Amino acid sequence: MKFFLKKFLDLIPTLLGISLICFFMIRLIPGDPVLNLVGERGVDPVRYLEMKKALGLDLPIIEQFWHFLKNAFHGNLGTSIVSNNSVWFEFMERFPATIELSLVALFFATLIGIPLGIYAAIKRNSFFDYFLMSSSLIGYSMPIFWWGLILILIFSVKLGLTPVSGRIDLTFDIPLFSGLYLIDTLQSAVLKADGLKPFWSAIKHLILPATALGTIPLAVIARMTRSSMLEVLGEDYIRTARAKGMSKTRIIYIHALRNALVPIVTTLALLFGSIITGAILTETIFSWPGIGKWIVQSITSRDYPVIQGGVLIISFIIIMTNIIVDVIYYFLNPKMRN
Amino acid sequence: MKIFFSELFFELKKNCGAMIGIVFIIFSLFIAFLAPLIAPHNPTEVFADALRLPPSFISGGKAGFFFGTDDIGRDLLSRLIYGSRISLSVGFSVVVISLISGTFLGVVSGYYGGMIDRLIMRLTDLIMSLPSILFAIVIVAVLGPGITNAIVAVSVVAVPNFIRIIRAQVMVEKNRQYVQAAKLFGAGNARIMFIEILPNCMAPLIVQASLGFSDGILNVAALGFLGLGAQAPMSEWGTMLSDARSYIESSPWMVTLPGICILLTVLSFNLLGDGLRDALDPRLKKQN
Amino acid sequence: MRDLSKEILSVDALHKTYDIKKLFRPTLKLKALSDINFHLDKKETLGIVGESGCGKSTLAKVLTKLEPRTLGEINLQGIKYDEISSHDFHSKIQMVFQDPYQSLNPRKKALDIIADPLRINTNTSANETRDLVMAMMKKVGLREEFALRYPHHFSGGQRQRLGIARALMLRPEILILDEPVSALDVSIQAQVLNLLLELQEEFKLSYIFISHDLEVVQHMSDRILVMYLGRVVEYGSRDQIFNNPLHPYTKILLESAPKTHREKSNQAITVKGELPSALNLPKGCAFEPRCPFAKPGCKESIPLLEIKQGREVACFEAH
Amino acid sequence: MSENLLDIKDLNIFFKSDKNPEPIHAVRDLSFSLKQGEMLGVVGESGSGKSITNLALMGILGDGAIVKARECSFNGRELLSLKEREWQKVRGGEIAMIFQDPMTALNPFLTVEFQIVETILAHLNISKSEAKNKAIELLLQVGITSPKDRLKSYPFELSGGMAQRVMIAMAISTGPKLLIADEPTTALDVTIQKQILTLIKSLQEKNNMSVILVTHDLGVVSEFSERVQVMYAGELVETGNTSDLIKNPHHPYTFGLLSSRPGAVERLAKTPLASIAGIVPAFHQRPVGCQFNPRCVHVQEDCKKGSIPIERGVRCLHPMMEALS
Repeated sequence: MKFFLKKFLDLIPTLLGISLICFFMIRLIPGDPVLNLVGERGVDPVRYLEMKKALGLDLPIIEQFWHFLKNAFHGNLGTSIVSNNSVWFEFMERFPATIELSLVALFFATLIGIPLGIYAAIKRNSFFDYFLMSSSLIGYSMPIFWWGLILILIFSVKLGLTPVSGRIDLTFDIPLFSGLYLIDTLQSAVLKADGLKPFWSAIKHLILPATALGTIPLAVIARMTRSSMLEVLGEDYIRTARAKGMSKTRIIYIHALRNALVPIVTTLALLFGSIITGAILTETIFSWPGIGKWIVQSITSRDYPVIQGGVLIISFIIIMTNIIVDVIYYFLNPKMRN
Repeated sequence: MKIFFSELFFELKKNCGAMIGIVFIIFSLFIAFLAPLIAPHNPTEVFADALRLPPSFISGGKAGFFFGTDDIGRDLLSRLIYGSRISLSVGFSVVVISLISGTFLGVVSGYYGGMIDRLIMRLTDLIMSLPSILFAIVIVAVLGPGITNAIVAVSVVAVPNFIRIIRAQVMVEKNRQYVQAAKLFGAGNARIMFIEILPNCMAPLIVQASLGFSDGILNVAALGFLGLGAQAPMSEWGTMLSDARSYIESSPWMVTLPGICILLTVLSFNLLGDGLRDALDPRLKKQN
Repeated sequence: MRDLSKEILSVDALHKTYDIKKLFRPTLKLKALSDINFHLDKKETLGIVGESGCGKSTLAKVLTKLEPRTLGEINLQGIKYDEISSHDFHSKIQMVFQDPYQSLNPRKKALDIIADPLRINTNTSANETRDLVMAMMKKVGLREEFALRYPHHFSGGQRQRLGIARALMLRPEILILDEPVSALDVSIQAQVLNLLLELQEEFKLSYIFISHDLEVVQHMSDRILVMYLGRVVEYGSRDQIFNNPLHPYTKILLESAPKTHREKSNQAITVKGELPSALNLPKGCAFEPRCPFAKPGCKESIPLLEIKQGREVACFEAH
Repeated sequence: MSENLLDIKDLNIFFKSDKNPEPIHAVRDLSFSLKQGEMLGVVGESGSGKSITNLALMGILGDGAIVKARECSFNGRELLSLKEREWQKVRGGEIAMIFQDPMTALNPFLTVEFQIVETILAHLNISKSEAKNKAIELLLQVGITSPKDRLKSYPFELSGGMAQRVMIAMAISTGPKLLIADEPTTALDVTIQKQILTLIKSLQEKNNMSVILVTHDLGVVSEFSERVQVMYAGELVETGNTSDLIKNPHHPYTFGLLSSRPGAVERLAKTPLASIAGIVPAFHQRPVGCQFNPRCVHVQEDCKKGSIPIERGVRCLHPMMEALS
């Protein structure tokens, strides 16, 4: 319990810091913030004062920050200049797309990476080990914005197997429940005449971006699993298990694997940050309508409220993920519970 | 120190991957330094009659343009050669900035502990909750896009890695008896931190520096690709990729080549970093 | 018995408490040292024995000012610890550490390891420093050509010699030896012990010799302090402690130590159970829960050191 | 079939290494035997090969090791020709082992119960609940109070002495014929050391179990085992009845080892100790002839060539005759 309290207390300065950065971001932009917000089209003086007041810019700076915090806490992150929608609404509209992409990428990276890493550790210094370690180093070094383009070049342009962009063929009209197309298409398959066709379409659209996004996590997970496993296999208690007459498989799966996976959980938290980075790039390449593409577009269109709100929300999500991972770590490691 | 590096090199020589990495790094340094002599053309020179030519070894290519030309008729090979200058100096700047500040903060944080440590750790938490691209977006939003701002953003994001690694090592080292012995003959805190302890943190620092180099190159290229980093007509590889995107179907070489350059450069630093880790990590040594 | 003119170090009512701070809980007090009193004469060796957790390493740290003390007074040649300048302090009291693999900076050459105390504290010229280092290396039995080597080229015994040389460079009068041979192989231990005896003669050193190895302490010490859980349980001359121990813990300690030559005693006494937590000490005598001779009264209050048969003992039942 | 439980003849252990083309010769021509119910003390400093020998007897040396022997029979079976599956039955079942550092020898992520019960289930044909009851019984037997609570503990919640008791309980849980104790008390305090050694001794007598007690401390051996063998730099240098050997060591190394201990002979305090000059040679710098010859005060020319045979329990051409006094 104390562990969680301490974690929670550590959270406060971080959140405050992020809010400060986002708060000052708009105010540090050279020029008048109101003019920055309305763009360069010019504005009549009455409207200017109205806006200034609406934005709270006439108040002292501390009070402005307080209002900003209060609003942010209530999910009120301002409105987009481009679409006039609330930032929160725009975010929620796009968030499922990013989550679907990231989860699928991470899921496959974990599902493939961990067994590969274990196998390489067991077969240390074998051909397979060398092969896996070299290819994972290449994967780790891969500029994914280029990798995505190469995947498009091969699978879409040359082979014509997959679509170039989007989440699903526009011919399908899918009722949205969760916003995750893989789930929504399955659900609609029961009701609609199209059957599983929309589902396959969603998968076809997803497969390339997920591959591009999953490559680096896959490489990292495979390497981490291998080295963590090797470290554990060198521990004294593995020698004890052998001396007790345990079989090789039992030693690997019961005595070593669990202990080796604990540090990997921590890596997954760090990976989440790089997945967000990756998602921003991947979504740009594949025109995936998620928050990454949304934020990059907002830079081009100088849509400051969107940048501010987007950065705030994404950092918040990353911080929350770290907390969740800490909690998982806490439950995996008996030492922490003591 | 001299012995340290000669032994390190002895260990590295046994590692095939690391040697490949070193050879390629030396090769790219060579190219970067001699770019004006090697490059067949000026990287910004426009050949109006040679738009999007394929490489000379493919049908349709011209002899003067070995890797072909881009959408406004600039020689791709020359642009790639000059691009290595940018990438290597970007990597170098990122490592220098983040290494110096990260090492200092990490040593102080690990050695003193207490409030200073907590303050610095919260700062790293803060930076780590902002992925590099997001941080760059904030900076670009304020200062506008450009290679310098991109380097600043990427360096700041790289600092926590150095802080954490150095801090962890310092916390181990400061409890060793040689530090107590130093205190006993009257060595001051600054001397203990930077003369006694820091040289013993070299191993993880060197590894992280090598990996930081590749991260720096990759991240700045990514920013260039998003239009947040280097701006045209700079021949930065990420920016070149971004320009080439629309021609992926008709002129795939424009996409392929800059990416391969990024991949190879990043890979060679990662190979080196990996080799260094194997050579320096005592735990791995024990298993051998 | 105390001859103040011979005394070089005296420790009065020394306490060391660590505060263990926890969020939303009262701060816990870990009593590492409670009410320690002893003195050290010139050219004498005081042995300090006890098992892990008895506070002997904390005592070494407090005596060398590596850790501040909580209460009590320490006098070095009649001057209070707080009133000695740090320069004077470092040149009067030095320490040899337990682990020869940790106590030498792996990135420094032997020459620099030994020379640094001089370089920091004196204005000795570079040439003179070098000569002094060489002379000291010779004295501790290291060949001159080793001066430019790094610690990992040395064996455990040689490293410990290096550590001794470093400690002696400022010509201290007191040397605190914290388990100086326990990390060494048996055949090497005797070499280092002999060296320490020679050096004590030559430099007129006073030793505080901390060890868990009773045979070694018996061989090296003039007087002995036995510690248990942060308190002194028995304090007397070597012969008093070894030939006629009065405190049950001392008896058991002597009994438990494996010896090659011993008359097999039939009435072997052993302790029950294990060390209690230092955070949760018993109300009475700290040894009571494990003591085979404990009486109900031992639970009630802490026995104080009293002079019995010529030495100090902290036990109600010892006479 | 011999009456000995364990018969080792000319055991040699080599290690392949990256640095040297020649494999390292870690243990040389080691022969010894052990009767059922007997305790054998093995004494040696670091690098003497004593721990490597134990791991070889358990068949758990790493991949780089080559083990050769003329005979290595345990309970009538040749150990070196066992297949992995047969080894697994022997390990933990017939030969059990406890290690130097009990805190790292137990898996930190598994409870005491899990670790003991899995050992029992792997070797004995009983149900899980029976195994649990047996575990409780065993913990009581090794002197752990409130064994039911302890079963739920994780290793880091135990003190060093307690963890070693758990290791012992685990080791004897399958009724092994031989227990190898590799420096079982080096990491522990003297009073706890006494408790643990007494426990091992009583279990040996009660279960008629053979024990190999490895230590660097001749004192430990002299109090607990009838027979002792001294190892130096990969070779057995002297073996015999413990009290005879301690009173009357014939090998100069044993003599040096004994007389360098302050308490070994009556002598005045603060007088110089007899000491052995030099250090144990590193694996790749082993001398020709007697391994001890570079450090020996009685060395003669013939000590520096050929291999020295063991005669009447001593591997020395010029054994010492005078008693230690």
